[in-house]
Amino acid sequence: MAERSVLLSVQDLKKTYVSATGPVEAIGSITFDVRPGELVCIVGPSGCGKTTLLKCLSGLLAPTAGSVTLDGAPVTEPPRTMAVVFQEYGRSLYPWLTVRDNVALPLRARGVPRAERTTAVERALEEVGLSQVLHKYPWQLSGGMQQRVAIARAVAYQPEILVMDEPFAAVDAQTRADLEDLVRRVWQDLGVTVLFVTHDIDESVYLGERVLVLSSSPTFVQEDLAIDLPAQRDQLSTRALPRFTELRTHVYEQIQRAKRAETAPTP
Amino acid sequence: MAERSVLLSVQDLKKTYVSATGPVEAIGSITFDVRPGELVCIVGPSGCGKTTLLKCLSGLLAPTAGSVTLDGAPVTEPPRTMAVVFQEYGRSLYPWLTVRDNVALPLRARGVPRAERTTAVERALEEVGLSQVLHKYPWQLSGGMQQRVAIARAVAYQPEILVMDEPFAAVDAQTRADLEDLVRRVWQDLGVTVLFVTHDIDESVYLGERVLVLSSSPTFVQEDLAIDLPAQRDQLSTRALPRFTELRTHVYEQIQRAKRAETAPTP
Amino acid sequence: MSGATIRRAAASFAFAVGLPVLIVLGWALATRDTVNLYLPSPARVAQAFVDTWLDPETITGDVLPSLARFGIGVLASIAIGIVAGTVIGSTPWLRALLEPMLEFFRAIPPVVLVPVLMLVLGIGDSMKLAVIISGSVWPVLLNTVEGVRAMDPVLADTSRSYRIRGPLAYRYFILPAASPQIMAGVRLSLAIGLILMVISEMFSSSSGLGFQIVYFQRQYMIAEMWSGTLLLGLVGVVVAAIFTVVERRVLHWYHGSREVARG
Amino acid sequence: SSDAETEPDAPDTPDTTETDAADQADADPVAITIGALSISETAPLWAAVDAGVFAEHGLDVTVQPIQGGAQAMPALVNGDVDFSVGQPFGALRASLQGLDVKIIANYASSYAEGDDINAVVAPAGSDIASPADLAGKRVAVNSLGAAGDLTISAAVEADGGDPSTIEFVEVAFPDAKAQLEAGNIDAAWVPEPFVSMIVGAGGSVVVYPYQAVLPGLPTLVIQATGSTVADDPELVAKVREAFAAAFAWAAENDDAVRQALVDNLNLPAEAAAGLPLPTFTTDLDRDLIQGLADLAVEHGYFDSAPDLAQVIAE
Amino acid sequence: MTAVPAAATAGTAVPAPGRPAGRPPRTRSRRRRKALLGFLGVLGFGATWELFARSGVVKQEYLPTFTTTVGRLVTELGTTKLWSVVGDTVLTWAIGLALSVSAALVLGTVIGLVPFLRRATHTTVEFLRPIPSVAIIPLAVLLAGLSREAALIVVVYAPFWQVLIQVMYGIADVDTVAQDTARSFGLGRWHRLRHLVLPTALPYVITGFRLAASIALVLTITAELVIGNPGIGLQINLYRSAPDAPGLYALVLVTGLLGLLVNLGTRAIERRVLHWHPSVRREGPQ
Ligand SMILES: Nc1ncnc2c1ncn2[C@@H]1O[C@H](COP(=O)(O)OP(=O)(O)OP(=O)(O)O)[C@@H](O)[C@H]1O
Ligand SMILES: Nc1ncnc2c1ncn2[C@@H]1O[C@H](COP(=O)(O)OP(=O)(O)OP(=O)(O)O)[C@@H](O)[C@H]1O
Ligand SMILES: [Mg+2]
Ligand SMILES: [Mg+2]
Repeated sequence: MAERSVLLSVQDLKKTYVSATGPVEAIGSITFDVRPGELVCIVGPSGCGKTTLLKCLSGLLAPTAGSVTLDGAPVTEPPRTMAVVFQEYGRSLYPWLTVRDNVALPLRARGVPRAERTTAVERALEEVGLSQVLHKYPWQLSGGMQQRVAIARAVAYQPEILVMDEPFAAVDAQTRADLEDLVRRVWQDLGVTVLFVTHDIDESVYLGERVLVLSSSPTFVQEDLAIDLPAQRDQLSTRALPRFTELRTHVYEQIQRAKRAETAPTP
Repeated sequence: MAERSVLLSVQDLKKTYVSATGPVEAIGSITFDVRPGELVCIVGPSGCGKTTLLKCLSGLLAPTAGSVTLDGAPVTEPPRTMAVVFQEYGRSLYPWLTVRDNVALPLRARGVPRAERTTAVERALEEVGLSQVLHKYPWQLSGGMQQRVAIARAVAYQPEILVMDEPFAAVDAQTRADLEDLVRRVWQDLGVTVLFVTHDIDESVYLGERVLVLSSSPTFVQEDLAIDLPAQRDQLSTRALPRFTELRTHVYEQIQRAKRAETAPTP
Repeated sequence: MSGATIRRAAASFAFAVGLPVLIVLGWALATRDTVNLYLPSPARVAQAFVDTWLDPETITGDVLPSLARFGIGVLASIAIGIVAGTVIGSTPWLRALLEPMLEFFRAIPPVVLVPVLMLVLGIGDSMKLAVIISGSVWPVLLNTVEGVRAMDPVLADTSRSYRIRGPLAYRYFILPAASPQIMAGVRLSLAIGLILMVISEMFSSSSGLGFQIVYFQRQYMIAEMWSGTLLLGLVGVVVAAIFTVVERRVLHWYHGSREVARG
Repeated sequence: SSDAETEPDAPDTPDTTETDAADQADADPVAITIGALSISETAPLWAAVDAGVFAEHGLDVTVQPIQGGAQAMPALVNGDVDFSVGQPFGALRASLQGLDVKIIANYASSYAEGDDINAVVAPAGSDIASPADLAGKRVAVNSLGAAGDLTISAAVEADGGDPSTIEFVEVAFPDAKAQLEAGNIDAAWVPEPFVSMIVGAGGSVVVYPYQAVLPGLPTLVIQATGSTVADDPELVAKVREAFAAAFAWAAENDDAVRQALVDNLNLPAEAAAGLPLPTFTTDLDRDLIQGLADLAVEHGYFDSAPDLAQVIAE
Repeated sequence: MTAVPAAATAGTAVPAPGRPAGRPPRTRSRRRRKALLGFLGVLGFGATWELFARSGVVKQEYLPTFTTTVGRLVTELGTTKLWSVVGDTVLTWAIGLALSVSAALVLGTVIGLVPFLRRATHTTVEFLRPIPSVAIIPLAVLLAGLSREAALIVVVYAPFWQVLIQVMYGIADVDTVAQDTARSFGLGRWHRLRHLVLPTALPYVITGFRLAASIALVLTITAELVIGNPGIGLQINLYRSAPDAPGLYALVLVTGLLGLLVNLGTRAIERRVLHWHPSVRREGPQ
C-alpha cells in the first residue's frame, strides 16, 4: 500500500448555507488529506459541520469554496467507490423494501450477479447481528436495528472508502462494541479507507488511526491527532492502556476548547 | 413527597405487534412501579422493546395484555401531565414551524399566556444551548441540535412525568454531559418523575436513582437496581467513585447476560 | 377467528350500504307525492334501470364498448401520466420548459378541442380515447410530478450516494417514493375518465353508455336518464373497489407502517 | 294589431277595446321571458323586440338564449321561461313522456317548394345523388332520434332505399362541413347557412327531407306549459297576437332582421344579407304536425301516437 | 414506524440545500431562467401549432395558424366585448371554485379525521364522483333556471370531489411520529388540526386546488356552452356557428392563458406557504 500517496484531499473547504433568514457559515475553512487505507475519526461539537463536511466529501453537496479531490480528480458527484452511512438512519432506508432488499439494492445497481449478491447481503446482515429479520420492513424494526441495517448496507457494498456519520448513536453498549470491532475488522481485512464521525471520544480514540478534532462553527481543523495505539485492538485491554487514557483526555480537552470558543460571545 | 405511594404502575404488560408477516412478541411481560419523583433509567439490548414500553406507558399504543395505571387510573390516552422525547427526534419536530414555535406549540395548546410562554420557551432553549437558533427551521439544524430542540420542548412543557427515549444519542460528549446535568437539575428542582431510556450504561448509572435492566425479546425486567450514589452528582467526581464503577460493571454484566440469552437459539 | 371475520365482513357491508340506503329512503320520501317529471321516484328509476340496462343488446352494444374505451383510455392516461410525470418531476429544466404549456392545455375544455380532434383522428374510437386521455392524464401527471419533487431528502441522498440511477432508481426509489401521491392521482383520474367517457360519446356517436344518457335526456326520458346516471355511479363504485385492492397491494408498506404504529 | 304603431297618441278618444288594451299595456306591461335558440330563425324575434313590437302589445319581452331543446323543457317547467321556441318534434316527444307542454302557435315553417332551408348535402365529388343512395352510408344529423333522421329515413324509403342501413351519427351543424371534407361522414343534414356554405364549396344537395316528406313542415313552434295555457288564456292569446304582429312587421323590415343576425350571431353583414330564412307565421297546420307524429310512429320513433288535442292549444 | 413515505411531508430534518431565499441574486437569476425556459416552451408550442396548421393535415379554415390566432386575439383584446365575456366567465368560475374548494376542505377534513364517517361515506363518495356534470345539467336548470346559478351547480360539482379526495389523502399522510408527539403533548383537536393535520395536508390540498381550478374553468366554459349563460363558452358557440375559426381559437388561447395565470398564482402561494416543504426547499441553491 502506497502509504505516502494521498487518496482524498480537502483544500480550504468552505460551506455557507443560503437561507431566507440569511446565510449560515457552516464550515469556515477545512484542509486535510487522507491516505489510502487510513481510518480517520472526526469529532467536534454538535452543529459544528461534521455532517456538512461528509456531504461535501461524498459529492452530495457542492462546497461554497475550496475543493475536494479523490484520487486526484475533483469530486463533483457521488464517487462510485464510496459508501455512506447517514446520521438519520431511519430515513435512509427504503420503507417499501424489506431489510434484505434494502441491503441488496446498491449491489444490484452496481451489477453484482444475483448469487454473489445474496451471499454478500446475508453475510453483512449476519455481521451486524440481524440475520433473523431478513424479510421484515424497516418500519418493523427498532431504531438500533434500523441503524444496523444501514451499516450492513454500506459494508455489503464493499466500498473503497467508507464514510459513516454517527453510525452507532442508537445501539446499545454491547452491540456498539461489536460494531466497532466490525469496523476495525472490515478496515483491516479489506483495506478500505474509513472516515468515521462520532461524538463519543473514547470511540474515536479506540477506533481511529488518526482523529480530526473540529472547532465549533465556523469550522476549521482544530487538531489532527495520530493515534499511536497498537494495530490489534481489543475492547478490554486497549481501553485499559494508559496511552488510551492520555489520548482521550487530550481529545476531550480539545473539544472543551472548541466548545468554549463557541460559547464565547460572537458578533 | 410521599415516598411510599405509587405514581405509575405497570402490571404484566405484554405487547405483540400484528403484522402481515406474522405476530412479533415485542414485550413478554413487564411489571414494575414508579414512585412519584423517582428518576428511573431503563437499559436493555437493542430491539428489546424499550420504545414499545414507553409508547404503552404514554398511552400511545394499546398493550396486548396487562395494564398501565397512572395515579390509580388506567392509562388509555396520553396523560396531560406527561411529556415525551421521542427517539426519532427528526420526525417529531414539525418542519413547518420554527424552533421557537415547535417548543411553544404544546404550551399554546395548554393555554399558557403569551408572555409566560415566550419566557418559558426561551429559557428552555437556553438550557439546551440553542438560544441562537430561535428562528430557524428544524431542517436547518444539525442532528444534535434537533434532538436538543425536542428536549427543550419537553422541558418547557413542565410535565409531572418526563419520558425520554435515548434523548442524547446524537449529541457530542460535552453537550451530553451538560444535558445529563440538566435532566438531574430539572428533576431535583421541579420534582418531576423521569423515565429515561438509554443504551449508555455509564449514563444510566450516573443519572438514575434506579436502573431497570430489560432482557432481550420477549422482554421481562431482568434486574431492578437501586443506585445508591449521593444525590449531588458531578461529572468528574461521581464517575470516579469506586461505587460507580461497581454499579456500571454490574449493569454491564446484566446486559451481557441479556444479550447472551438473545443469541442462544430460540425456537 | 371465523366468527370475527364474519362480524368484520358484516360491519364493512353495513358501512358500505348504510348511507346509500338512507339516501334512497330520503329520496323516496321526497318524491312520494310530487309529480315532477325531472325528479322521478326511486321505484320509477329502478324500473327504468331494469328495462334499459339489463337488456343483453344494450349491454353488448352500449355498455361494454363504453367500458372498454374507458378502461383503455384510463390505463393509457395512467401510463402516460406516470412516465411523463416522473421524467418531468425529476428534471427541473424540463419542468420549467413544459409547465406553462401543460397548465395551458389543462384549462381547455375537451368539448372545444373535439372538432379539431375529429378532423385529425376521425370520428371513431381513437377520437373518443383522445378525449378521455386529454382529461384524465392530468391528475396522475400532476400528482406524479409533485410526488417526485417531494422526495425525502435523506432518501434522495442515499440513492445518489449509492449511485442508484437509471431504470433501477425509477423502479426501486422514485416511483415507490412518489407512489402514495401517484395513487391519489390515479383515483382522481378514474372518476374523470368515466366522466369523459360520457362527454366523448356526446360527439359523433350513435351508441355507448354516455350517448344513451344524453339521448335519454334529450328524449325527455328522465327516469331512464337517471337510471343511466345510476349505472355510471355503480360502475364508479366497482372501479373504486378494484382500485382499492390494487392500492392495498402497491402501498402495503405505506399502510402497514401506519396501521401498526397505531396499534 | 299591426297598425297600432301608426295610431296617433289619442288619450281622450272614447273608449274602444283596442285603445283600452293599449292603455293598460302602457301602464302595466306584462313581463315575459321567451326562450329561443341562438340560430338565424330567431332573428325576427330579436328584431321585433328591439323595435318595440311586443311592447305595443303590453308585453315586456326578454329573450333568453337556449342552447338546445333539452334545456328548454326544464326551464319551461320551473317557470324560468314562460314561452319557448322549439322544434315541434320535441314538443310531441315531451308530451308523450308526460311533460305538461303545449304548442300554442307556429313560429317558422320550411318551404313547400323551391330551395328549402335545410337539406341533406354531400361533399364535392360524392356519388350520392338521390335519397336512395344514402342507404348504407354514414349520415350526420345534429341530434339523433329527432325530426332530421326521421324525415331522412322516410325520404329514403319513399325513394326506394332501405333506411335501416343508414348509419346516423351526431355531428353539430357547424362541424358538418369539415367532417364531410375530411371524409368522416358521407352526407350531412344541415340548415342554412351551412347548406349554402357546403354547396358553395362544391357540395351538392341530395334531398330536402322536410319538403320530400311533409312539404311545408313547421321547423319551429311556440310552446308553453299546460298550466300557463289553462291559467292565463288571455296572456297566451296576447302572445300569439304579438308574434303575428312581429312577423308582419319583420316582413316589412327585412333590413332590421338582417341586422339582428349581425348583432346577435356575429354573422358578417354580407352573409346575413344573403341568408335564406324560413317562412315566419303563427298559423299552425295541424295536418303537418299530425303527419309528423304518424311518421314517427310508423318508423318506431314513438311507441304510440300523441293526442294532438292534448299537445296543441289553439 | 420509521418509514417516512417519501411523498410524505412530515419528517424533515436534514441539512439539505437551503431553501430559496427571498432576495439573494442566485435565486432571482434562477427564477428568471425558469421564466425564460417556460417562455421557450410556449414558443415551441406556438411553432408546433404553426407548422401543424400549415402542414395541411387540417385546413386552415378549421384550424387557423398560431400567428393568425394571436393576431386576432390582439385585436380582440382592444374590444370591450372580449373583456366582458372573460369577466363573466371569470366571475362564475371564481365563485364556483371558491364554493367548491371551501366545501371540500371542510367536509374532507371532517370525513378524513373521523374514521366512522370515512367508512360510512366511502361508497357514496365513489358513487357520486364519476357522475358527469353534464348529466346534472337538467337538474341544475330545473333548480336554478338558465342562469349563472345553474352553471354554478355544474361548476361546483366536479372540482369538489377532486379536492375532497386530495384532502382525505393528505390527512391520512400525517407522520406517525409527529402524530404521537402531538398526542403525547396533549394537543387538543383544534391544535392538532391547525398545527399538524393541515400543514401535512397542505401540499395535497394545493395540488388539489390546481386540479380543481382548471377543472372548474373547463366546466364553467362547458356550462356556458350547454346552458347558454353568457361567457367565453357562449361566445365560442357563436363563433363556432358563425363560423369564425380565428375568433374561436383566440378564445381558446384566452382560456389557456387563464389556466396559466391560475397556475402562476398557485405557484406563488405555494412558494410562500410551503417554503418548508422538501419540494420547495430543494430548489434552493445547491
Ligand atoms: N411496527 C412494528 N411492527 C412489527 N414489529 C415491530 C414494530 N415496531 C417494533 N417492532 C419489533 O418490536 C421489537 C421491539 O422494538 P422497540 O422499538 O421497542 O425496541 P427498542 O428497545 O426501542 O430498541 P432500540 O434500542 O434499538 O431503539 C423489535 O424486535 C422490533 O422488530
Ligand atoms: N439546510 C440548512 N440550512 C441552513 N443551515 C443549515 C442547514 N443544514 C445545516 N445547517 C447548519 O449548519 C451547521 C452545521 O450542521 P451539521 O449538520 O453539519 O452539523 P454536525 O456537525 O453534523 O452536527 P451534529 O453532531 O449535531 O450532527 C449547523 O449550525 C446547522 O444549523
Ligand atoms: Mg450531523
Ligand atoms: Mg427504541
